[in-house]
Amino acid sequence: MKERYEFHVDSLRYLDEQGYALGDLPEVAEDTDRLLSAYANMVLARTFDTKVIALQRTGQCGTYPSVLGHEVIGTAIGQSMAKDDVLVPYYRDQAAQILRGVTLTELLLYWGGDERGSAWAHCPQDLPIAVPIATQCCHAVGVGTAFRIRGEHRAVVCCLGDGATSKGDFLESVNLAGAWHLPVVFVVNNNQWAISTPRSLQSACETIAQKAISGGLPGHVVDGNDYFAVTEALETALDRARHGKGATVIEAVTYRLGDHTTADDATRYRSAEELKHAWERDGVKRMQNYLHREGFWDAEREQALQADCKGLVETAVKAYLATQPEPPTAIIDYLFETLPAALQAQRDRLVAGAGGEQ
Amino acid sequence: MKERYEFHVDSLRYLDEQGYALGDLPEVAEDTDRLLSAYANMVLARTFDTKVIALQRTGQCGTYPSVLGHEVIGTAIGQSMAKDDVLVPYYRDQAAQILRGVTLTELLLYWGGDERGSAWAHCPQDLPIAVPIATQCCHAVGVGTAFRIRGEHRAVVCCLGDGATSKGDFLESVNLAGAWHLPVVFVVNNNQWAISTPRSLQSACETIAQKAISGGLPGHVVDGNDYFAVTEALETALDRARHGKGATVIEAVTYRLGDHTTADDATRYRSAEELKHAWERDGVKRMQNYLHREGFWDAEREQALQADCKGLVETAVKAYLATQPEPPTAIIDYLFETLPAALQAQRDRLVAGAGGEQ
Amino acid sequence: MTDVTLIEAVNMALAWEMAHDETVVVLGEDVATNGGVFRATVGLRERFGYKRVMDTPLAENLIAGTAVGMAAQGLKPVAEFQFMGFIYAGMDQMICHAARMRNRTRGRLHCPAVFRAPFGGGIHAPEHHSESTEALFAHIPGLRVVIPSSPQRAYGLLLAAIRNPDPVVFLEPKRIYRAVTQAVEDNGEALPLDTCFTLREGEDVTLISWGASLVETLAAADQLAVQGVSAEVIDVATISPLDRETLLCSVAKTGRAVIVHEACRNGGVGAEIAASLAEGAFLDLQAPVVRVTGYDTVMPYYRNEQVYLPQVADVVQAVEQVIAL
Amino acid sequence: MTDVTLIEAVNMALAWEMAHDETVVVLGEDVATNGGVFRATVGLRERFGYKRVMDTPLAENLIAGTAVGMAAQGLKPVAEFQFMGFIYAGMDQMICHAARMRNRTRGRLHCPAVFRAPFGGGIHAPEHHSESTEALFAHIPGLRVVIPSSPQRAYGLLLAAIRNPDPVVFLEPKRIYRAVTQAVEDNGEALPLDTCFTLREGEDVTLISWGASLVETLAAADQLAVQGVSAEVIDVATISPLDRETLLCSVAKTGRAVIVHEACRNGGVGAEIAASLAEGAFLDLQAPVVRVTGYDTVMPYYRNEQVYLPQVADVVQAVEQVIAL
Ligand SMILES: Cc1ncc(C[n+]2csc(CCOP(=O)(O)OP(=O)(O)O)c2C)c(N)n1
Ligand SMILES: Cc1ncc(C[n+]2csc(CCOP(=O)(O)OP(=O)(O)O)c2C)c(N)n1
Ligand SMILES: [Mg+2]
Ligand SMILES: [Mg+2]
Repeated sequence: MKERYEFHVDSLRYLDEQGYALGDLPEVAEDTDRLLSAYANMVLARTFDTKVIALQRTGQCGTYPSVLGHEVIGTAIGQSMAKDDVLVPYYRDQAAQILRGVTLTELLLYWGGDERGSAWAHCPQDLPIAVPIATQCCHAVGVGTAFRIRGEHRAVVCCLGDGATSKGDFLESVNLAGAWHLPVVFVVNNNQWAISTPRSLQSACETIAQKAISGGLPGHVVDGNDYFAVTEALETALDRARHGKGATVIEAVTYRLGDHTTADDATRYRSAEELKHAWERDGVKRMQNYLHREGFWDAEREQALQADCKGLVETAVKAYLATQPEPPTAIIDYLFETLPAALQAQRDRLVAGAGGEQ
Repeated sequence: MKERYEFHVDSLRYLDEQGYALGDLPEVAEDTDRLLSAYANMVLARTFDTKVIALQRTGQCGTYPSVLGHEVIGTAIGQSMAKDDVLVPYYRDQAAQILRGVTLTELLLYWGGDERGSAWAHCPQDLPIAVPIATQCCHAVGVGTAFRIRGEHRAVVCCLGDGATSKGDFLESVNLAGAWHLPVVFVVNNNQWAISTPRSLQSACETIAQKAISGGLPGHVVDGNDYFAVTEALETALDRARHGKGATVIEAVTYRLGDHTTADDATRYRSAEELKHAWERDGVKRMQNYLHREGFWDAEREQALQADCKGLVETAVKAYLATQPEPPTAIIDYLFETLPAALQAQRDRLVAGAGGEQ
Repeated sequence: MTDVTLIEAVNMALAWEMAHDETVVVLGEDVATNGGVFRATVGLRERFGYKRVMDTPLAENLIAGTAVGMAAQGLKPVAEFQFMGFIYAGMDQMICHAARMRNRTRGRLHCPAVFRAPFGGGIHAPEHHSESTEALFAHIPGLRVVIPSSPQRAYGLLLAAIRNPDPVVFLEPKRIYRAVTQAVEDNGEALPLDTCFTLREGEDVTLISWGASLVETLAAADQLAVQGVSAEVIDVATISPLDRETLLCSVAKTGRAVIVHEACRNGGVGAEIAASLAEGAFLDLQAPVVRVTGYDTVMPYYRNEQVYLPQVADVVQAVEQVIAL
Repeated sequence: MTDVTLIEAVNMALAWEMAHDETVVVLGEDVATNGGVFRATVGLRERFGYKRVMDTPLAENLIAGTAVGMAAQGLKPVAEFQFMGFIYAGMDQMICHAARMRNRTRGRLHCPAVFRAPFGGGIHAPEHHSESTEALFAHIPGLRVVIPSSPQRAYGLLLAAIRNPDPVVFLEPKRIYRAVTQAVEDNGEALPLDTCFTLREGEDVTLISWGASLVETLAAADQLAVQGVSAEVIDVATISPLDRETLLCSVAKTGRAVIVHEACRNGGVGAEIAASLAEGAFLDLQAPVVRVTGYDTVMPYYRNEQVYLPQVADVVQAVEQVIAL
């Protein structure tokens, strides 16, 4: 027994709110292509977002959670991960998923109420979006365990929100990741709100990153609107993970600029002022400012990018709207690898076109 | 965002392994009566324990978890709590429960497979023993919330094992206790084992107390075989709780000197050496040594106490063995306040003496 | 007397009981400031204060367990789960503690908690928001499971649920949260939890259902009436403990029964009812008891949810089938 | 060919499959060093190493969820829950993820996990160690629920469960873990998961049961034989998806059925079977299908557990009753 045990959480920031460097930037700053494609992805995600919300408002898509304010985090995740790493996303990871290879049409199908929206062709090992909050954390440690068992140098990135960190699933998983020294990076998208519940009511902890301490893991706080900070923290954590040095918790601090979902009305519970203030820290604009100032960007390029993104989104929307629903039998055909005899009669009814079972 | 966030866990020890004071003792050391009744309770709990195990071995009691090695913690809890505080025990809190007013006969009934063993007459608000690990933590914060709502200056003591700290229930409750500033003291009985799972496999955290940090609570490590340390930590935490200053996590470090339960054989998974070493730190003996040395105790008193305890246990065992099982209808009569019509036919069958429902 | 929707009736009942019994408290995710994602608790926080209307951190197991602890202290917590799809983490506490507290302590402590959750499909919700797993709760001894199917019954049954000294799982069919309005007198009068409600009398067949499926069931009864078939329609309402008496009496009269529910067929509450009728009304039954239910599959995403949900035509067809025998 | 107990057969099946398929891994509380509190996994860790036999921290939700994650990576995890009374925290993961992974991803990922748990009463265990809630799992589409009732079936069914590409809840009746020994050939031969097993042929009545209750059911059949009643005895074994065919065929022959299970009656698996028979064999049945079950109450502590458990005499009496009709 020591007299005193000490713990800490450190934090990372490279850019100020206007996109000025606060000091030396990390290595990634040298990679202009990467920076440019990062920015392009942020804009694509945002363009997509606006469109889906419009589709929802006109009855062409279901309830949808906006990515607004989370583009930087997702983009940094998507870029930092290796192809054979595994992403364990939650429902606000559109920006990461696009980079993983999930198509915009697949995302639309998913939120449009079609299971084929999770049959991702390009990142077949990534876990599907987890709707029950925090449950995916357990999957992430399971995937990490599989890597450990097979001696593979792969990492898992597990995403969740600030609200999710109150749920046992996260804390149990953090503990296992520590105990079993698993190659997992937990990225907490701390956007200050869980629907209407503010961060302050969610927990009395000063930082969310400090929850890592409960499992003996390192925890870091980063500015989630600072591309360099998120990227640097991720690269370090992923490197640790892939080299058998264990798991990390990264708290990426940002703000949910939109409603919780299209079914929500955030004006009921938060002030316009707070929102306005948050917009001033917007990471996409900040990235643009940085690129501008460094001479990598200008109005013309911006216009071209916006047009490109609109085009990509339009194409995806068209494909989505043109997709016929699955046949009725699909509701039963994917339940088991082979249809049990007990379900044959029900399937016959579906073929015959009846609704409900009888 | 600060540059660095710092946290700590402090620790408390007053006695060395032989029961010599390491420095100034806390106030409670002046209260000789309290010290003597503490020691008496430890011996009573241990005497009871030996007897129940003997009963189990001869088929007169069911599976039973030994209190051996946990007498100091339980005794300090029982003494520090006010009558109108609420104890939320787990299954290894016999020493605390005796002081709360649970009779030895009730304890025997409980482990002897009779529900009346939880119908405690003398501490009617204490929660029953929780068998599903860690689930009681949620009850503790619920009780604490009731106190807060009603503005009562009462505290809750919630007990659990080291294994239990891996379970979401504990961590979720710690978080709520922090967020809602609840009058709860979590006492983790860290006896190094969860059945066959050693503390080292349970978590990579250096201390269990640091799990408090995840909920923004203070955490303390105390030597669980040091009556003064446990008492002092508890008194402080209870005082905080009762004065609206919030919750605390206390990790009391001890060792499970017996098998996990009478159904377990610990020689399968731990060494005789480790056990021998643990016996050297036994808190009951340590307390005796201290009292001896201070002149409050001698062989004669020890003999008298042992005889007293045996007598109390014998009386309780007699009462237990003489207790007839409840009538068959009891299995159904306490399910609801009033028997629903749907169960009347089943009750009639029970009255008629049939087994099973038909 | 105001015309209200089912969800407004839920709100009215909560408000009435909180005003008349200060031990009633409400907790859950987003129930306070936001008034609940479905607005069931809107206005309560303003009226009864933050101490009695509590936004919890995001943890269903904690919500259920905290309610158990509060209840042990004599409070009457009404805990909201945002959707039935998220209630499973809370089941451990409901099964192991809420349902057992009275029995375990031989009456020393008990658990007068209500666990509310919206359930069922048909509103184009994302996955996990549309299931109907009431059977899981109905099988747990010590729990009452109550499902209203109209504003009036939502009001009266919720009052009864809160007043009941034992735990009640109160499942709200969200498809009909706002489907109709009905005059509900805000007079604090509870309805009984130990009886089915006969919504329509008939001679030829007994249609048994609960929750949102009563919409299709009643529509089928209308259609059958046109065809000259007189259907009795029973809203089971409290699916556990089950009022078998009313069901058996009806079947003794009609000789035929069709059960309609949205949940999966295999092991649904319909199975218990069918088994009870087949056993208890063996000599009365002129045809097998038929179940019209959801399929034995995961509730499909919303594009195909109508494929899954029992339709009016399915009910009519089932009745035609049993009548033909 | 060795004579082994049911629990030894479980161990044999695990060892066989781990030896022949390196993707099979075992995890749970105390399964490695200690070999499991019932010794189901004894020796596995020594033989297959700590990477494939994992002692987990104490968290059932985590155990279930970790298994889902491993399974998504192509492993075949066999997760142990120490007692069924502690499985509830794991149900969220089983219901929301294990059962849905294949359907949700349209076959992209799946969940070839086995969730093992000992269940049932009769061994004088403390509270929470004696329940039978198999019906909760049987109602979940996407899960197979399998219950062996002899060493041979434990061996063959567990092999089948592990090899099955979809999640299986494998419930072991601990009352008969060591009740009998039986010759089991350790040849890696699995038994089918889609069929009931007819343990005894008969003409007058079909007795349907599973797990430990088959002890009383078979004893009742013996006793009935002496009385001149010929009972067919069927071990359902896979309670979901249910092999209704075998049951209906038997009842077509005997015209009478009695279902015996230890679980509570209300909403137990017996309800689904009774409902299916009453519907599918309506014209064959000469008497109502009767259920002999546990009471609708919390499993009593052990002093009164025999009061709760169905006895041989109860089964005999039920048969006499249906035969009399
Ligand atoms: C287990 C569970 N409970 C409740 C919900 C309903 N719900 C959906 S999102 C949400 C808030 C999540 O907040 P946070 O984790 O901070 O993520 P964010 O939406 O802010 O990105 C809730 C309560 C759910 N999906 N799952
Ligand atoms: C939820 C749950 N899982 C498993 C068990 C079986 N079990 C009983 S005691 C125990 C170990 C508990 O260890 P710990 O929390 O350290 O307490 P200790 O027994 O060492 O005092 C386990 C796994 C249980 N009772 N509840
Ligand atoms: Mg959030
Ligand atoms: Mg321990």
